[in-house]
Amino acid sequence: MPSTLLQLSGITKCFGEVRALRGVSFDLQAGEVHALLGENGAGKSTLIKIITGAHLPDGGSITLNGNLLGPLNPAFARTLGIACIYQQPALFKDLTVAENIGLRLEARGAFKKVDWVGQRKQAETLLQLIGADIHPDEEVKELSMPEQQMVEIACALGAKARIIIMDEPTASLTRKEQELLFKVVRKLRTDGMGIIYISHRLEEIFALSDRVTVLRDGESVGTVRAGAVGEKGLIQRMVGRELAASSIQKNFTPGAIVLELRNLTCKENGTKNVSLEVRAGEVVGMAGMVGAGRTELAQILFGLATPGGGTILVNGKPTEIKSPSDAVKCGIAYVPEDRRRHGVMLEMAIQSNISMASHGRLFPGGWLHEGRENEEALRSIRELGIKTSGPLALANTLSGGNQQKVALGRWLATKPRVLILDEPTQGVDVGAKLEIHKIIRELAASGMAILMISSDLPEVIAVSDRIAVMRLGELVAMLPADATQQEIMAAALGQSVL
Amino acid sequence: MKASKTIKNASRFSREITLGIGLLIILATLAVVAPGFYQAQPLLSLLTREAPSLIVACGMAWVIICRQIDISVGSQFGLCSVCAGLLAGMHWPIALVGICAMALGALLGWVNGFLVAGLRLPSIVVTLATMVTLREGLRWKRQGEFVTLPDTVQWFGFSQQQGQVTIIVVSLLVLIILAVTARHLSLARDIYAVGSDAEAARLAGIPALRITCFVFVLLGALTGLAAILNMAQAPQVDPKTGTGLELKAIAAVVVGGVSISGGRGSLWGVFLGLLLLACISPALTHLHVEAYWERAIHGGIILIAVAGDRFKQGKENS
Amino acid sequence: MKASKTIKNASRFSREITLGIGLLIILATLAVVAPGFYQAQPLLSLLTREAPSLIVACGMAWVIICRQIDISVGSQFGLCSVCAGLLAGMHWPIALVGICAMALGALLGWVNGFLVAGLRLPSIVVTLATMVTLREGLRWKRQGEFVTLPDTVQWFGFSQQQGQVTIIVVSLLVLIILAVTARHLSLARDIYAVGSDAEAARLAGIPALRITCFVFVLLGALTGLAAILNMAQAPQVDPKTGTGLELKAIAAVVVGGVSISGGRGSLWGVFLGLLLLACISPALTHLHVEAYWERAIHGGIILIAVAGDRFKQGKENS
Amino acid sequence: NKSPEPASGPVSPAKKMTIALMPKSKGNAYFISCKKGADKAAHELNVELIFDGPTDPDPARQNEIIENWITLGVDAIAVACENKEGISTALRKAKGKGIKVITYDSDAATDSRDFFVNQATAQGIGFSLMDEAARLMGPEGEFAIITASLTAANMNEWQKNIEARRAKNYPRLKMVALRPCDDLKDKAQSEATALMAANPNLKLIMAICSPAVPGAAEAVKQAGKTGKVKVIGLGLPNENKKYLKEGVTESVILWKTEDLGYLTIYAAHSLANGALKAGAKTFKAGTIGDFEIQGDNILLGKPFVFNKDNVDQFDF
Ligand SMILES: Nc1ncnc2c1ncn2[C@@H]1O[C@H](COP(=O)(O)OP(=O)(O)OP(=O)(O)O)[C@@H](O)[C@H]1O
Ligand SMILES: Nc1ncnc2c1ncn2[C@@H]1O[C@H](COP(=O)(O)OP(=O)(O)OP(=O)(O)O)[C@@H](O)[C@H]1O
Ligand SMILES: [Mg+2]
Ligand SMILES: [Mg+2]
Repeated sequence: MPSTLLQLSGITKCFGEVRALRGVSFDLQAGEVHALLGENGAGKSTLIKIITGAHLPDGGSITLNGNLLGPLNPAFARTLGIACIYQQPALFKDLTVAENIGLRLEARGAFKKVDWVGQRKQAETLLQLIGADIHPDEEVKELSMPEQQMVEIACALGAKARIIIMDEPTASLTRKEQELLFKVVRKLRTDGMGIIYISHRLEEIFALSDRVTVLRDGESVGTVRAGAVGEKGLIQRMVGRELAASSIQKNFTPGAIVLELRNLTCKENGTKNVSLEVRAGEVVGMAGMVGAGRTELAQILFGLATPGGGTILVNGKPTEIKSPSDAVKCGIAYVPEDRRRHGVMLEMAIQSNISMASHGRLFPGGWLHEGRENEEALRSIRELGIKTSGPLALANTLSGGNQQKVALGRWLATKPRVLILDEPTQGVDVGAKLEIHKIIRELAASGMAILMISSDLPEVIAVSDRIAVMRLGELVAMLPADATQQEIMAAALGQSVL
Repeated sequence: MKASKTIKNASRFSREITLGIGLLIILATLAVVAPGFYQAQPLLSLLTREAPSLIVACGMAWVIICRQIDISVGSQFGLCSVCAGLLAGMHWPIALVGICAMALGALLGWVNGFLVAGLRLPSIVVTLATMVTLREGLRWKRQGEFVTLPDTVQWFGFSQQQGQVTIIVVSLLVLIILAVTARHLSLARDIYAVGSDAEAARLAGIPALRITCFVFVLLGALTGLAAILNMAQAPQVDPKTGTGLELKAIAAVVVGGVSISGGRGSLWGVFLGLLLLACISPALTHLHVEAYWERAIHGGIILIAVAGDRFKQGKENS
Repeated sequence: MKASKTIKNASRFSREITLGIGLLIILATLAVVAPGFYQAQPLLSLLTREAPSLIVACGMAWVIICRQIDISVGSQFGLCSVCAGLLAGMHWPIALVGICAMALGALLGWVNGFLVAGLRLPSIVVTLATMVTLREGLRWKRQGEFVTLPDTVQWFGFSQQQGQVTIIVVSLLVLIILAVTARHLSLARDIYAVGSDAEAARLAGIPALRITCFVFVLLGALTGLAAILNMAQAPQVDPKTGTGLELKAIAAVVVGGVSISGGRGSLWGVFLGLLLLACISPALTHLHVEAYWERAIHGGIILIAVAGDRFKQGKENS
Repeated sequence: NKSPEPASGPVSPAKKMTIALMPKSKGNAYFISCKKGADKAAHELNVELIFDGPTDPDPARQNEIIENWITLGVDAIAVACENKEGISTALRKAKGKGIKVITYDSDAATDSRDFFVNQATAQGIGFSLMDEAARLMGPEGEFAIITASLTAANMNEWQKNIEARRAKNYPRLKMVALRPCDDLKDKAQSEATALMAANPNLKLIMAICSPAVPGAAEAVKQAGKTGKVKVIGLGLPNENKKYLKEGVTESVILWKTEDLGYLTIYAAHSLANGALKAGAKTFKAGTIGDFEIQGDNILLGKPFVFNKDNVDQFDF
């Protein structure tokens, strides 16, 4: 007989005029994985922040092990045995991995002595346990996003908590790390812990969870057993309607070569001898393990890193790209992967965010034209289905997925010839994901050359016309659109397929 | 949610409205208690005296909107004043002197900008260093001696009243141009973006470093202009002039509602903020209150202003 | 990536090593060119005079590590000095006077801390306001009059040499305690964490606000202590004392390698940074160089220090 | 033996005598003009002159420099003291090492130095200013004072004497306001403007720090109150020449600063070579004549009143 660990009832939370949660009830049993599902902005992250004490609820009650809790704060929640991996890694960039883990795990107390040796050992053990190849003395700011995510997971694991919350932990993990994580989660479940698991990847939810609570617009639309309703049922609950079949029209008519890379090399970031061409109207998917150097390649193309050798040709002309503004001038657009940090200006209006990269086109002469800007923003909001109160709302009022759409909208507004997308649907809900896939294809159809970096293999297969696979900074394979996941994985892992 | 747009528009000027009310209260009090405050000539003089500070505060506002700070501005002002004075002393035409002062200011600003943007050093440290270095260099050069100007320099050779009006008009023109620009120039938008998040701005193809450097150059050039407008008010230049100007400008900017963490604020607010701070001292004189209170009141106004921001934000967020 | 570990351990003290070398070069130059610099009494006096600044700089280092800044520290120093002087003038025992000064400093620090952490106001603005207010309040109270101390206060009633040694020892003790603490107390690591990322710290259950408030209180208390150590060096207290102390402390901290954007730095570096800056002035006097250069050199050292950081980081990153 | 020859006396002819001169702060026009006189004297006497001081008035830095001078082994030290007590220990130490110590401009504790070159007492200054004000204002009326900062000790001392003189001799003159100008001319101008507007009956502005005099004069001129509101103050003639001639400023009071520097160096030199001893009643300084010695104070004489008739004779 499983016991109820945590019980939330009637939780409400407003941010200004945004009602993020409107009376959500939720319970977590010991020894279960309870998935939270919902579209972007449904309120999942908000709900878990209430559980961890990061936000105070406006109304409702929280019961832990049968005891009603007063106002929570993160420190108190931790002592109650609640650990959380946030959607955005909450690590200390200036401190080392070991210090980060130590900080989270040691008992609080101002005048305690720091046990440097023990802390390092513990960090090593935890990192090994989850199979992360990260050195404990590395400073966190040197780590990539997925590596930071792994450190977060190690922290949560080491906390020996009764309740572990994971907010999209796999968003930037590759298959291998994901499997490791699943193993860990299953072990925790058998040890009698309660796990709240948030993900937009339905297959993970089926693979892992016992029960699923679906949130829609800040309300709970019920808790079900994952197997009982099936994928269709879940999606329907999430979006409140049937979703059209997920097949995408790929009608690729090869145009001229728009972007061509010849032996592109960069010592600084480890890119080696990459040759690649992308035609107008074509979507080239880019697969690879985390750390394969795909982002680095994109950064070279966007002028964020200087190539050591090789040439970039845009429309057949050799081009030097020294800065992002050069890239924009050449018609290259880049939607970065870390949208929270680099994608949108959180303090600025959606409208300004969308027009930001297109000042030259929208406002020749440098004079802002509010009407034109507004129009552009409204079009993006409409076309991309951004959920917002209007183009003047600030970007920080949007949920993660909607911020991603704003970032995409910004670059589409530049009317680029070459569009580089880095994990375009990371953290985007299924409905929106389909939308984005459709948009990518439409853009290609309109003659854009698209380079899409993605760790989501089904996505790569579904959207791309060709699939480039990278490994350790090199382009190791160029596969046709009908390649299988196994073929891609094999190439990414360095097993010969050619 | 739909109603929020109008509310936002109304609250966009909330700082300006609050400041305006505060100013009105002070002015009304003075009208009742010390009507002597309202005399054309002293008021004109007051505005003339504040005109250079206004120009510097406008430049500072841009620097702060860009999430930087420049505490060397007082030293720049002193250096520009002395150099302009020396040139004017050599009977260069005043327009040329003005251009030289602005060029010198722009150069000094560029040095700060280069160190901050080019070498990516923290602006507070950079300008601390240049503040000290410039001020000391100036002291060494002048040894405290005043620069005496030719008679034609004062009031640009106009009559006193014309000169005062000219100075006020120039400073208001600068304010209006910059304030309108802030709203309508895409460059200004870029500055807000860089102040909001420099890395994100760079990724959006905005030349963030060049813009950062630019705001320092702009502030420097405006400081040079302010130095000329100040020089034209007296027949001598005190080489200590400008001491404390950075604090005055920063205070006006902060009271005016520009966020010290960049990305927000308007120049109208800065204008009102400066007026509010500037009228404290004459108000105290007219009310025959001990002068000691002046700065304490300034400190209080600054605190109330930022605390008010905080309070408003807090209400919006929760 | 794996090799980076040893590199990192070696480079952990790189700033201290660089500073040490710089200091040695200056000292060696002096030994050759102006051996007169090396005489016990003047050196002792130099160190005694820098002792209060060292203590303040240590406190400032914590505030900056926590990603805050406190520019009101000079005013706090003045206020603590005057109050301590008045109490000493009433023949309170010196230990009690010391405790009162530290308590007063802690209280003033708490006000800053409360405004910064409690109301979440930007520290540069808050301490700008408190700086102005405190300094002006003090002016108003004292009207510039010196506080005359009883004879027993100077050198704590010891002989001059004993007194100087006491002051130096106390300041070094404070340095050592704080520097060792920095490495081994979990509270200290929490401060680094808050400076590195306050929101992450909050989410990790670190009471970020309380810690932010704490560093201001600590700085205030240390400032009180420093005021006492300064008071014991003369038979009078100048109410202007402490003017410019904030710049001196910030300069030492920055030169010492503490990152102005928080989260990094060590107190040993701050110590060396302060020594380096402090020995410029006597070095110039002994080298018969125009003393005007002193601050210009300070400015240069600050710039070189931050630029050096930048350069090192740049090399590591690429 | 009253006019010592250079290189005579106990100083060996091989080694030039070194005299160190310290201002309250460097980069200050007042002390620079003192230095001018000092340079002249040093040249006449063929001594080496070291001029050094803190950047801002700072007793601690003054101490430090004195200790450095002691180690450098100078023959005589002449200091304008920022803080009477603060500096005395260091001066006593210098005396103990056989270095001759003179103070000028503002004194240290009497036992820590040999002589004080007294340019004018606080009382002398205060009384002169008040008398001059009374002369210009007539029997009754309002006046205001602009000072450097409300914390400057010497100015407060002057102001006390001004007040004492007023209360005793001119009770019907009324001081309506005291405003600080932070030692900045521009600020003084603003303050004076506000003072005149707030006090329509103001008859005179007394500026007791040197940048404030031209600042106040400019304000009066701009307000169109030349002659209606008179300006007097303590200041350098050069900075005020223009206003004196225009009749905005009535008079500026100051001693001849160059003479102060000149006299100081002569006194230091004579002291170091033994020509000047405690108990002397007069002292002859080079080309500028004889000076009275009262106790251990060498008196420069009465403050000088510069006005439009005599100001052209001076250049400092
Ligand atoms: N700090 C905040 N200020 C204002 N609004 C906020 C804030 N945080 C969240 N919101 C709003 O609350 C709602 C729920 O956001 P939340 O982050 O919980 O969504 P989510 O379900 O986690 O979405 P995603 O899958 O995109 O991460 C959204 O409408 C969002 O705009
Ligand atoms: N700022 C950084 N400093 C040092 N190393 C970094 C930094 N960013 C990334 N790396 C390293 O560079 C390598 C490539 O990482 P990156 O995540 O960019 O690759 P990727 O192929 O784009 O992977 P993905 O896009 O799937 O996350 C990794 O080994 C990572 O640790
Ligand atoms: Mg979320
Ligand atoms: Mg990547």
